[in-house]
Amino acid sequence: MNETSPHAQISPTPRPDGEREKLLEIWATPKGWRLPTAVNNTVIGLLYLGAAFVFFVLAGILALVMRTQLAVPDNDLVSQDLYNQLFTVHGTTMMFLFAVPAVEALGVLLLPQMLAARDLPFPRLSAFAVWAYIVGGTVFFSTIFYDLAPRGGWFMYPPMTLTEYSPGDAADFWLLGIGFIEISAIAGAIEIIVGVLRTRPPGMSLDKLPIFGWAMLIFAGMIVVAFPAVILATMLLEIERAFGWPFFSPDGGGDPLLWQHLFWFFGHPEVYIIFLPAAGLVSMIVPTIARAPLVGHNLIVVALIATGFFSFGLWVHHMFTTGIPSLSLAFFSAASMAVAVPSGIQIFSWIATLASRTKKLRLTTPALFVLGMLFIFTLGGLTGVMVAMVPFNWQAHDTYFIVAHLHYVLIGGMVFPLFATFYYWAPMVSSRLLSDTLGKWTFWLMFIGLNVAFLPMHLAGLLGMPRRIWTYPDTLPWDGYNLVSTIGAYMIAAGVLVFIIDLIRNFRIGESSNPNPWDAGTLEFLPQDVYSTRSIPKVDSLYPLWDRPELAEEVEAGAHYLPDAPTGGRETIVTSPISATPQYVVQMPGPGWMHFFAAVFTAACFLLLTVKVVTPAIICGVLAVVCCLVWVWTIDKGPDAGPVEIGGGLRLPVYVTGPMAHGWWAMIVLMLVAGSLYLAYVFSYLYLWTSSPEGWELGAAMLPDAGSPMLSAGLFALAVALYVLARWALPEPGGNNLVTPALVILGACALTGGVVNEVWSHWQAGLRPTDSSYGAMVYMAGVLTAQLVAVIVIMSLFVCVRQMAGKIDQVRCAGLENTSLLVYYTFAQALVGLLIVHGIPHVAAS
Amino acid sequence: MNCGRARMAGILILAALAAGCASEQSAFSGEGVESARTLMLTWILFAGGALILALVCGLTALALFGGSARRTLSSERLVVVGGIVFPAVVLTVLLFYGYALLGAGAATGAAADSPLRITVEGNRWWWRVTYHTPDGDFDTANELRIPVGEPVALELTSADVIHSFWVPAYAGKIDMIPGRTNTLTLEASRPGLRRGQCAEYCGGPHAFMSFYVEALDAEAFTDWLASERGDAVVGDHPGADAFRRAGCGACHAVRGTDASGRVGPDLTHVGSRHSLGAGLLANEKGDFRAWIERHQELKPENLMPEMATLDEADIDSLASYLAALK
Amino acid sequence: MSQSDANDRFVRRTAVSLAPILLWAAHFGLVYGGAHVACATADGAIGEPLADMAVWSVTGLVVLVLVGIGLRARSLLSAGASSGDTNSNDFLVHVVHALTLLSLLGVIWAGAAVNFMPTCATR
Amino acid sequence: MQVRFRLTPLRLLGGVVLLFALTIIGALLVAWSGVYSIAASRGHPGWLNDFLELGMRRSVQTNSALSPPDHLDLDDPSLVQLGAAHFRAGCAPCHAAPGEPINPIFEGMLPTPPRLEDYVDTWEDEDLHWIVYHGLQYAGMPAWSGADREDEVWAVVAFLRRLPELDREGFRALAGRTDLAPSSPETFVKEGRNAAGLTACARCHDDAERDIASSLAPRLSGQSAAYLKLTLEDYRANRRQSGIMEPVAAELTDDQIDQLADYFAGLSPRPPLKGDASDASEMGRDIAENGIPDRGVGACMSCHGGMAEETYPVLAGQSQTYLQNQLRLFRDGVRAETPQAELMSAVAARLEDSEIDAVSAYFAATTPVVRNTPTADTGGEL
Repeated sequence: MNETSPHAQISPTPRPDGEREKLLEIWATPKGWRLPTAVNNTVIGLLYLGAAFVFFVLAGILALVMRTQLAVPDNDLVSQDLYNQLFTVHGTTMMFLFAVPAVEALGVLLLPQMLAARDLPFPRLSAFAVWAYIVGGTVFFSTIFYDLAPRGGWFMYPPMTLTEYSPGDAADFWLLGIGFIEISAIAGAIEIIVGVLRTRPPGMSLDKLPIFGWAMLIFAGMIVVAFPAVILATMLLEIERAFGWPFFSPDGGGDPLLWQHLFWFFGHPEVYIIFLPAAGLVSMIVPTIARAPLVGHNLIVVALIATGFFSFGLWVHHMFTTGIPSLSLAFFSAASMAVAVPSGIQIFSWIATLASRTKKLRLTTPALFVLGMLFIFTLGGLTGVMVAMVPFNWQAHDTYFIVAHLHYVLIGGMVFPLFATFYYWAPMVSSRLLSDTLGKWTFWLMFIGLNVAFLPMHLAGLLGMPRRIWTYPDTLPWDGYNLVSTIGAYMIAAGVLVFIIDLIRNFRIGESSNPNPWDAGTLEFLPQDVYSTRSIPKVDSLYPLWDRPELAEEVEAGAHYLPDAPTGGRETIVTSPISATPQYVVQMPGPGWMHFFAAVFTAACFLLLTVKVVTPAIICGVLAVVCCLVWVWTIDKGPDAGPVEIGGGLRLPVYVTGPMAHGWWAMIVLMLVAGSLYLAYVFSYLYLWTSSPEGWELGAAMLPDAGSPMLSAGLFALAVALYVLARWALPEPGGNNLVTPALVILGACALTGGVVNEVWSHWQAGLRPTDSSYGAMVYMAGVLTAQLVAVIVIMSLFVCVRQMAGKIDQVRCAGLENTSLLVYYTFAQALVGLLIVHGIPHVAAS
Repeated sequence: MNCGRARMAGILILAALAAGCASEQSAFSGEGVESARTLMLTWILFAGGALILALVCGLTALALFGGSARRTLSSERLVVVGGIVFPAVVLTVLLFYGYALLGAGAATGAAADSPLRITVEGNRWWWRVTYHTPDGDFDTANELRIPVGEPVALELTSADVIHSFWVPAYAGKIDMIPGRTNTLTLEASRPGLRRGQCAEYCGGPHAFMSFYVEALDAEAFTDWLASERGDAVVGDHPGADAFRRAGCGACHAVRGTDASGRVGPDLTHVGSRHSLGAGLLANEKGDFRAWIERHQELKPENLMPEMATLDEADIDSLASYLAALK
Repeated sequence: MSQSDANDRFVRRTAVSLAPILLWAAHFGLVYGGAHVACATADGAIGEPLADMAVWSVTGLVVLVLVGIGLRARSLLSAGASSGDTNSNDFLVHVVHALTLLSLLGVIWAGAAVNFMPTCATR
Repeated sequence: MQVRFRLTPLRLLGGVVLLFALTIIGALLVAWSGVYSIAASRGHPGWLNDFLELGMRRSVQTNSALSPPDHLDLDDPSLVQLGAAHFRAGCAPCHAAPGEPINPIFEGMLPTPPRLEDYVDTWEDEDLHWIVYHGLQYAGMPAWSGADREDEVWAVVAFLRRLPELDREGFRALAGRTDLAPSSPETFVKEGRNAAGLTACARCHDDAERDIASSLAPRLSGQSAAYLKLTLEDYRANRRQSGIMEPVAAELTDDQIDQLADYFAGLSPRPPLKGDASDASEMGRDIAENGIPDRGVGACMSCHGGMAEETYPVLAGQSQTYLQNQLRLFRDGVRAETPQAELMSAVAARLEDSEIDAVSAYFAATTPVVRNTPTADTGGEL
């Protein structure tokens, strides 16, 4: 035991016998047919990553089919209709089923290890998200085999995707399938935000947070803002398809461009959502290659934050050719330039770090992939600046130039770092390293293949070859370029194949005998087992393993925080969000079936709705809710143990409520999601107003009297008061009363009444959602509030039952507290809604 | 078509690669006022981009393999200079150049006061072209003819889904969106025949939605305009009867006959066009035959119904009639 | 220890740290939204000079505020902070400075566009 | 030594599985041995009858879900009339017409086709529709012979609803408009008589004397012989679907088809059933004359005005109901098998309900032009 550091020993060693065995038992992974019940982040993360990789391979095969079709002119290997399905499914799968899930999976897999937390704060939530994604994704992808796949492109522009031009269920598969996968991405994002901010090891203040933690934090924050926009868009389009509310068709005052605005408000940040975590990974690997700290660490953090924000100012750069006034285009051109700067910061930081190395350079496979990424991403970034130039964009847009650009950016920015990750972090989950020889084969095949495949596309595009054409005549000079591209595509495929062979030969799930083969400096290379690290270290630098070489040994000996399981169950330390001061010990749920069934039923509900089998869909929906309720019934354990000792003389409570609680934080993030969704709605409302003001002028005459919105507002306010009172009226621990349930039920009724009154008053006034985009927007406000109210009603009933079961009281009140938070939010949203719906038409009419 | 355009071949290696056979549908040909402006920008971007890529590669190589020289790169100064100062300067210059180009484009757009207005309406999957002349409007399809050296205001719209109008040789693309009218000012610098294609995926046979733009000398253009405005010029062709009996007039118009349908392309002078089926086939009698007999096979999902009711003789006389509609 | 101290005054310190880039976002939203509304609703040319002026003044104002935040970052971040976590504070000050610089670029680039082209003209 | 048996869940499950297996084996043994006689003459034991009846009823009720479309009124006389005509030809042989006995041959079936007067009231509309359209297994009840023509079946349902209140004369009046002259004893002796009178066109269509009996049937007068011939051939060859016309056409020879076509082509077109063109909406006229260019609908008159191919029918003067129905069939892809129908369904697919209504009303109110000079007086002699 090394005693040089003042706080080397936090817990006394040697540890009592049987402590490690107890930890192993508590955190044991379910085996065999119980595997779906597993919630450990390593298991779930690996499953998540594996599923994403399978989708990558599948979508890649579709790409090969397309490349083969395009290899020669006038080819008819695949039919026009199949080709249209192929590129739709290829794009959708790569974006929604591979890229986002893969980076989210890396977050689930790597973050807790980097933070030396035992697990993510909501293990079952991530397990739910993963299963929902696997079931939903598989069904969506399989549509390609049944000729049921959507044909609208991954961007699904209306009017082409309205029922008039896309009859049948294919487009609905996209809308419901993808809307549902987005929801699972959001669940993951909530998990990651709370995980990064609240489950860092003691002492890891924000300035010591590894770059990947930053990247994931910003990634998740971007999901919270961006995904709701596309969720709203898919809702609107599905409602228009199913019920004919005219949001997008110009006949009823809708605007096809509204879809593009919403879609790209999500779609452009999406690229950075994919890129940031990958860049974070590179920033973790580069210092290890150089055996030197990252040069300009703080600037990289700033670069990540700035990218996160600037990327929201780019969406119109996918719409430069839609005829928007030049000045507006110029703003987006400016933001597109601005986002190039942070990328530059990162690239030069990596170069500087490589230059500052102290030891001999070893070009291992991860290093090669990182260097390959540096080249490819720089090239893709430069063509990105080119397409940000509006006049150039007018030529390049929707041509193979863009196909080349986006594949450089996404493959360079995401796939290469991902492969570097596979090789670099393999020892964390595999008992063997992957082969460096095969790895180099993989790299060179992919690197050369990528350039062979995509470099010629730049020229083909400017020579006039548009995207998404299934064949081309031999009179145009595109054949040579396309043949070369196809050869390149097969080289990439060969590279991936070599990697798969490497996986089969060498990948063995299990603990590695050498946890830190690269001599890396961060916590995920501490010795690991199912419980993560044996004890949770106190951190006081960015590269603790470099600065204190004895740390691994200490941690493994249990000399740091939480070497045991004081509450007897799964737990980890919650720390404060900035300076990482330990706050409490959170008890976490273990394996269970309910999140799995909930995921399966949720997926089934969405997919059955897609094929319009309504009754079974509703049954599945109800079952999904029931499973969720059963699942959360046992989670809020209350203060069943007093404050516990975690080492270093620290005694922490095991239960808190209010702003310190991690559940409270998750609820706040969920409200941010709801807020983003509503903001997207407000934008849509104002946008359609400016695009077809006639509807609004007519609408003013059909508004109900002012008394009606006042009544609704009053009911909402009453609900807030009732929920506040309900919190007040809670019994002392062990007690039981009927006042709280009564107040809560009344509150839920008041909310329901408020929504019903608002919708009914418009109906009474003669307004119909199918009349015009105005009517559709008015009712949409009701829909958005009603869905929140529905959730509140379910949560309220749940709270009542728990209260009557004696599981909610003055101290143990997280359930009611979270419901109340949602009530307050709903009140605010509903008020804004009333103000807009009843105010704007008057402005429009005057 | 027209492979001898080696004008740019000398400019850059890249150009040689791209323009070795400057196609009829290439952004490298720059034969319009706007496309020439953009082509200049393109070369600047390519050159600048290549330089920066070389710089980054060079620095990386230095960082990896440069002995002690690499030490100069190892400080945060490199990050600040390379990552902030350098892009700030370069991008400011580039951005303002882009603004200037945008401003110039907006100025031409506003100034275009041509007596000739042309409406192009995207249809699944062909182009309805309407000339608005002082002597009245007339329709044609899948083809534009414009006078050289004169700005022509195009009004672009769509009848169904979103399409995009793109003739790279003359100008960048602009979308055709239902419910909106976008304008594009086109000015060709010299005579020539150039191909254009729908650039926004519009479902089904999106790949087969092309068209031709022919820039004509002023005189040739006036002549063409006069003849194109006129009625069909085949007299008592036997195919005319087949055309009537098969009900073609329900969808197609042939001015000067009682066929006045507006569903499909106007066929008044179809025989004189450069292509058939929106850039799909050449325009010989055999192509007409092929189209009538096999159009669903040649251009799957196109909206013309299968004409299986026609017999061999009808098809033959129809084809020769249509080819004769000059 | 109050709840907000326990949470490291998270909301306040985050808000200050992100203020520069939030200002960029606000500026961006204002100029884009303003230009859109001006062009979608203005009947005649009256809207255009007004919109130009608005873009100019908003840009000027935001630049001033940004410079102010950049200069006073440390005091804004430490005001009322009881935490002795100086490492975090130094770090956050660094973040504010760098973000201010980037946001300034973004704001000036966007604002400058008005000089080069008419407000509502398309190509 | 006493062995006490304890019932555990596992043993219970095992027992159930065993019982199940034994039942199946037993059933197989009975079938294989052939001891059970399936003679129709034996009839079913009462309990089996009840069991089969229950199964049949529940099966029909569970599977039937199609309620009459909004545009149909089951009390519509045209619907009843058409149903009656088909009933006489297609159903009465087994089920007997009102006031007539069931033919003893069919009475010997097991189950015996029920008399329907009392029986129909025990079923809902959608059940009757389901039975007539899908038929019943092991009961001799055939499925509808016009694939996908679920629309036609509503006519039979409409008639069945009227059936209980009909007597012999009432039914004959409804179904037997063509009172065929009684055959001479001589012909009767040699050739017998087709009791069903299956091929009597005039039960539904118009002839020289009378107009159509049901507005769901087309007027044949004024169509070209080429069109009529093509149509009958299409029905006969099962290229065009109809549970009513296919059985009729199946009995025709080439010669008969030619003669029929010439006969109807020779009849002078009749004036509109109601109103004239000025009553029809502007929308209908516009669609007929100009189409709906924005949505890819050509002008109807280009093909159906009497100037185009002879194989294209003339629409003027047809009943609105008939035209609406056919346009819906085209639009929904039910009628798309022949080249002509394929052409038409591509166009009709782009029509909305209101447009179908308007353009049908327009043609129904338009006086037909004489497309061909009526051929010499072959009419009336078959």
